[in-house]
Amino acid sequence: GADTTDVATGRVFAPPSVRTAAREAGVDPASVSGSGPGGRITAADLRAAIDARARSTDDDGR
Amino acid sequence: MQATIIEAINDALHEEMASDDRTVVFGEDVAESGGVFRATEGLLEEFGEDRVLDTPLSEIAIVGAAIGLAAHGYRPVAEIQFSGFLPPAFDQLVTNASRIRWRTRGEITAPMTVRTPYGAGVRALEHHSESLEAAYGHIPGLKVAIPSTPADAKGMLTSAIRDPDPVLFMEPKHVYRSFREEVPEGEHTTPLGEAAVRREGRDVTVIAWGAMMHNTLEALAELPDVDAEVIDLRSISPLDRETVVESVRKTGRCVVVHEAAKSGGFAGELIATINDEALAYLEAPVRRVTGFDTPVPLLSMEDYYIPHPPRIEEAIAETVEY
Amino acid sequence: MQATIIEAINDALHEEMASDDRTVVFGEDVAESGGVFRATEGLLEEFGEDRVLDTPLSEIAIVGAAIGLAAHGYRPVAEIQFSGFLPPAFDQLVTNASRIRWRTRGEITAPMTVRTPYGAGVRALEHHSESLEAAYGHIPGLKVAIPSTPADAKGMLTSAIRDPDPVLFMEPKHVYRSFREEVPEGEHTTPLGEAAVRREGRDVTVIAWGAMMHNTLEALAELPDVDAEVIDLRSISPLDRETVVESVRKTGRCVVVHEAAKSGGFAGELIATINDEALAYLEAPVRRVTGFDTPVPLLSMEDYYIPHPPRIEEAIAETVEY
Amino acid sequence: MNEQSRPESPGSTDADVAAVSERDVDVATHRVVDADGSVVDPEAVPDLADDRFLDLYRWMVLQRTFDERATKLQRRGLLGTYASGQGQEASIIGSAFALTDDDWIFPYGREAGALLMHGLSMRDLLLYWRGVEDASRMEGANVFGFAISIGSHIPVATGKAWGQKLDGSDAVSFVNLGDGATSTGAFHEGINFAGVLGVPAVFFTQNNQYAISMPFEEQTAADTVAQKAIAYGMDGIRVDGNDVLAVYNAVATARERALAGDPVLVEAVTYRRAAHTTSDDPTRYREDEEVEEWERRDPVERYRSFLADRGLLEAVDEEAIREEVSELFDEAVAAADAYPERDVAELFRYVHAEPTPELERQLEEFRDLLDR
Amino acid sequence: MNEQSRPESPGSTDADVAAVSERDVDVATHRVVDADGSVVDPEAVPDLADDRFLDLYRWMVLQRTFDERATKLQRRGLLGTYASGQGQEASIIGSAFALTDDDWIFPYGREAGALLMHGLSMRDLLLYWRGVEDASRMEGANVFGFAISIGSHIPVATGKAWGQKLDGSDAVSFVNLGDGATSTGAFHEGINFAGVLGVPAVFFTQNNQYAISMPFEEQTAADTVAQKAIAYGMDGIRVDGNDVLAVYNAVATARERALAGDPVLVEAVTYRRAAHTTSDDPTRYREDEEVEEWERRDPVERYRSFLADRGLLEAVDEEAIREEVSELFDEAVAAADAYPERDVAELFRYVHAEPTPELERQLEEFRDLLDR
Ligand SMILES: Cc1ncc(C[n+]2csc(CCOP(=O)(O)OP(=O)(O)O)c2C)c(N)n1
Ligand SMILES: Cc1ncc(C[n+]2csc(CCOP(=O)(O)OP(=O)(O)O)c2C)c(N)n1
Ligand SMILES: [Mg+2]
Ligand SMILES: [Mg+2]
Ligand SMILES: [Mg+2]
Repeated sequence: GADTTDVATGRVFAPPSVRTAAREAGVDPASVSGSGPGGRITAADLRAAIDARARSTDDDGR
Repeated sequence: MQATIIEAINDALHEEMASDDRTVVFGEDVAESGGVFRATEGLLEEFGEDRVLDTPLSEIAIVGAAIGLAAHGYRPVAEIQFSGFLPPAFDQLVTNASRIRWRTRGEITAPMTVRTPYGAGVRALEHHSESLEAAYGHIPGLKVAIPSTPADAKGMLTSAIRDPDPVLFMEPKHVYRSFREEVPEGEHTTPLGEAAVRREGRDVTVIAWGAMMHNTLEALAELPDVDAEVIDLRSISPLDRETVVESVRKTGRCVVVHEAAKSGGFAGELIATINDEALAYLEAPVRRVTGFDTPVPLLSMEDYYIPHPPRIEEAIAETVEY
Repeated sequence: MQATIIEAINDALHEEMASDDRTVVFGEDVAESGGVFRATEGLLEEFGEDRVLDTPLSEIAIVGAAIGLAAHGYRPVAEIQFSGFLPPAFDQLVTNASRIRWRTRGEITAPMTVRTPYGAGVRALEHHSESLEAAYGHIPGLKVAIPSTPADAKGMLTSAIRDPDPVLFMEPKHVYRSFREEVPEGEHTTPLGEAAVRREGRDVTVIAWGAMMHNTLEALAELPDVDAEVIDLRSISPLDRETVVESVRKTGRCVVVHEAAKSGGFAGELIATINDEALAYLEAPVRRVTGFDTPVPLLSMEDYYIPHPPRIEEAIAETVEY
Repeated sequence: MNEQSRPESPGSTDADVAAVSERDVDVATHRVVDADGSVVDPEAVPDLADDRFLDLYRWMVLQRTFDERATKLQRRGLLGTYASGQGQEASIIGSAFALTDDDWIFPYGREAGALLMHGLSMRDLLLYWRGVEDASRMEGANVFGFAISIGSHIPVATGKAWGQKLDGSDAVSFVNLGDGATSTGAFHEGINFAGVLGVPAVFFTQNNQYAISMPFEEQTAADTVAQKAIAYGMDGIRVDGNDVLAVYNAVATARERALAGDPVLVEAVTYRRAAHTTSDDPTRYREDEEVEEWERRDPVERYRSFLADRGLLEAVDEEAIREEVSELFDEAVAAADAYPERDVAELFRYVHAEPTPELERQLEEFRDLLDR
Repeated sequence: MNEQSRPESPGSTDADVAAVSERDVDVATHRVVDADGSVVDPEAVPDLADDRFLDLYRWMVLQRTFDERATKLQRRGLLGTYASGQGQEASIIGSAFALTDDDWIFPYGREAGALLMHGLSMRDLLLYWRGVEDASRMEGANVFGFAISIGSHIPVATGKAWGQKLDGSDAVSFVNLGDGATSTGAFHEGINFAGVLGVPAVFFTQNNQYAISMPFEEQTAADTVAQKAIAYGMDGIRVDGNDVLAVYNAVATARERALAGDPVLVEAVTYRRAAHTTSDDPTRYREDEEVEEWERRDPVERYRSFLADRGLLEAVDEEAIREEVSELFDEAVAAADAYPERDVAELFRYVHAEPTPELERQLEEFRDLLDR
């Protein structure tokens, strides 16, 4: 499987649905670290990133 | 009534011959002997030799004459004994049948049906097992329909015969007799160009047609935890993009199963369609489970070639887990 | 030397005829008159009538005899005058040429080349403008090659003639004479099965072949800000998946351009390949710019049909901006 | 079996094994008017009124004039590739004159006069050669589309004739084809099937001696096209294709037999004097002498001699006919010029009876782009 | 042109237009031994040594025995679909006996004895009918693959013969085909081209009266296959296909002419006594009486009469031949049973000379799955 090979340098590796969700959430997928096979960003990774951002904006807001 | 696919086809032919006397059935061995698969059994006796004819061994002439006869106002239903013997008539499909309406701006049309058993699994000789629906489906103006159930076989064949344009009707011979199912008596039509959702589900969309529908269902039986949506494509052309797209938007995952070789196979068009209109919903690559990029082997290796349930099962499982 | 595509083809034929006396050229009007497009000009004079032959108007026999002659150890290079007249010989490709090696376990092979001009744009009559590479590319065992430049035309045709297996060599007749380019003198081969990256870029991958390469480059000339990577596919079968995948993994965006009808066209296989191995890199749906799902029209509407640069331009721009 | 029982090789025999071959077959060529213009067989002159004899002439001149004008129009870039019937006027006109408007004509390209005779408008014929799809409606005439893919129409015509037979109609399918077409698989399968079915079809081969550059002698090892009928258990009629009355007789006869259930293969021996099409250069593959030789056998001239013999020549004003045709041609060009440009939607229509959603989408997207 | 000048319809003529037809052709059927077993023409008896006459008999019995055994094997589920040559032994064996091992044989299915005679092993023949690809190597014999797609091999054989001609070799391409195959476009194009090229090809039609259920009379309106040669300017030889010596003569003659540059179409008139294949039920489409009628014309019996006449019958021990063949058959079955199962990799080999990365990937993935 190609998905197990290395991510091309500088490219984000995420299924279209995750990309879409990131776009909708205003998250730059490049800032999310992937935990899936080959470094793929999973839906969970994105959710975590969104949560983290929410937490940090909360922090900032406080 | 309960009927197999082949019985349903025979029933549809009887019904249409009776309901429209412009319907003419011909092909190699269809009259006197009732067809090598018995699809046309009893027609000669019932409708006579003007309307049920054995032809010379001439695929070009069978398809070509069907075009002319249709253009003249009849409703020819030609049989090509095995789809492996349709390639000699490829030119008649490309050059004449598919474009006669277009070329003449609707003045001359070809409301004809070419029936042909296709696919592997019946331990036949070379060239008896091919699936070239992707090549035929690429010809603008030619409809390509493939039933997978007895009821659809009857309904879709009836619609094909009544269709104002040429329809290539590919019959999954491997499952001609493998099961019986309730088939409506009397007139029964099923619209062409519409896929059927055989089973609703949320985890993954599985698309198949013809005999592969059954291998797919077998595979799913081994995956009780997977809530699959199963689409019986039924129509290669025109393609029911809407049903496919809607389903994949819902499930985000998809597996396409076909018997034909992978490269250039019809899964490509389906994946392109998903790419066009459901890409953003995809949670995993669409998996293809197909025949290999080899000729269909003779019977000793035939089972290797056909996408068997374990291959399908693995692809579904991996797609769901992706 | 500077040469057009047609001159390069003629040169390749001269070279191969001279270097291997098993090479035999035949087809309709190829000898006495030098071919309707002049591809075979001068061959009869130089190599004599045993090796350069006009045939009857018999596409089945041309392709069929090429198979037998190749099986006997010759290197037939058959011409089908226009690819619209290849369908009568479809069966010979499917049933014999493509599988003779496989069937006989390598005992009998068919190192033959079928050359045929394809595609629209030359104001020709009906059936003279079709592009059916997707159908031919779906036949396991048959190589399908399409050059887009003079140097490739020479190199790939030479490789096709030398190839141990059958090659369908489709020539983009629309650009036969539209430009000259440096072509290596003497022996020159270009491996089959390899795409060429015509231009490197990071924004988007544009894949095309044949005459559409040129429409693509025209379109890109209007988009100076787009850093496009341009792939000349060159080989429909075998498909160079690696080059395609590598590029799309880099750019994340892709446009496929072909002249053939959209549904069932070869873009489907490319998109499926991208789906298989580069889906997770996609930033936008892959766009197809193709012929429409209609017959290729007669000359008065021909220009509508062919993907013209503005259509390609729009698709590239939208893909980059997606 | 043991090695020894294998045959000594090769087998040989002294037996006199009889074979059948074309040498056993005498293929006569039907002729009414000799190459020098004299009537060969007065009995064979068709029983037509004088007017009709003159009409035949008018149509031949029309065919010739149309071909000349169309070729010129093409040279001026006002027509696409054009295929002329020059030299074949007797074949084209003589055959068409034996048909009725109810018959179906399957043309393959050079039969301008035949189609105009049976109801097609000159404008539409020009539009066809301008690549306007609408022309293929063949409005007003029982004409199938031009069979540009050589031979491909033959089995279709068999099917059409089958329909005519099933209907019990008294019309035939009249199939034009060239000598090149006789080598196609479609020819073989279509005609064999017609023979089996016994349908009212006439397969009319204009053997104009060439298929582009391929001379008939190399198209097949058979001496004639007509003898190929034997392969189908059919009648084959060979006729001098430059003798319009002979062609008329041959086709009238064939038509009657076809209606009686015996399809016929007719070979009209003629010559293509013009280039294959306007894109062809025949000097690459044939000698001027040959062309000149056939010029001397000109079908129009020959028929003039017949008319003269018959005392009908005074009634002919060739210049007037040419002028009349030219005027019609001018009008047709004007009408063709005035033909409104087709909207892009036309490209997407008629693929199927009902447009598919996909086709509608393709049209809509394309229109959007064009509108920009 | 004005309405008036259009033709009165339909054209009619009193002229007597001559036609050529099969009625003009006398197609003789070559015969050496009459249906009742007596020699028709002593001159025509091939000049073979007594041993050779006996060998011919052995091969006929082999063909018959092989067909019987193979059919039984199929019934027991130990063979795929099988196509028997029962009734056609004289055609199959008589023709093969006139060939050399250097000739190339294009079989279409029923020619077991011919292939075995020219070097194929019985094991491989059985393996073929078991659907094992390796058998199609046709090891030890100049045999092309079986032409399962009817007629498709004919143009290929023309190409092969073309190669033989270019080589200047003294071998021919010997093409087996059935009466059904004569209706295919491939037959027409392949044979016409062979005629034009003048290649050393013999087109040997076993007219066994049926194409599955289609009787020859409805396959074509032509009375014979041999007369179709006229369409190609070729010699056509018609021979009693149940007369092994006549077939031998015919093929030996045809072979010589073919080598001299004149390909020949041979028609052997015979009968398929068995079902079309083991999946066919011929009682659906033909009468027992007809089959019985042809049983009375049994080729093996007829040849026995000849041998008896010739005083050679004592030298024949039919039981012994049958037993010998049966033993060979048993051994072949055992060898076929012992043939190792093909690894899945075989499916992916030989698609091209070199495997493509895609094929390697497909094999690898599949192997992974199978290994699980
Ligand atoms: C199937 C097919 N093959 C090749 C061609 C290209 N082509 C166009 S016309 C022609 C020659 C036709 O010769 P013939 O049938 O004798 O008709 P003619 O042009 O002489 O009237 C050829 C080879 C074609 N149109 N169709
Ligand atoms: C092109 C093609 N069409 C149809 C078939 C199905 N089929 C197999 S054998 C056969 C009849 C062949 O008849 P014939 O050529 O007379 O040979 P026979 O079987 O009588 O020996 C048919 C129709 C086929 N194999 N190939
Ligand atoms: Mg011609
Ligand atoms: Mg037969
Ligand atoms: Mg007859």
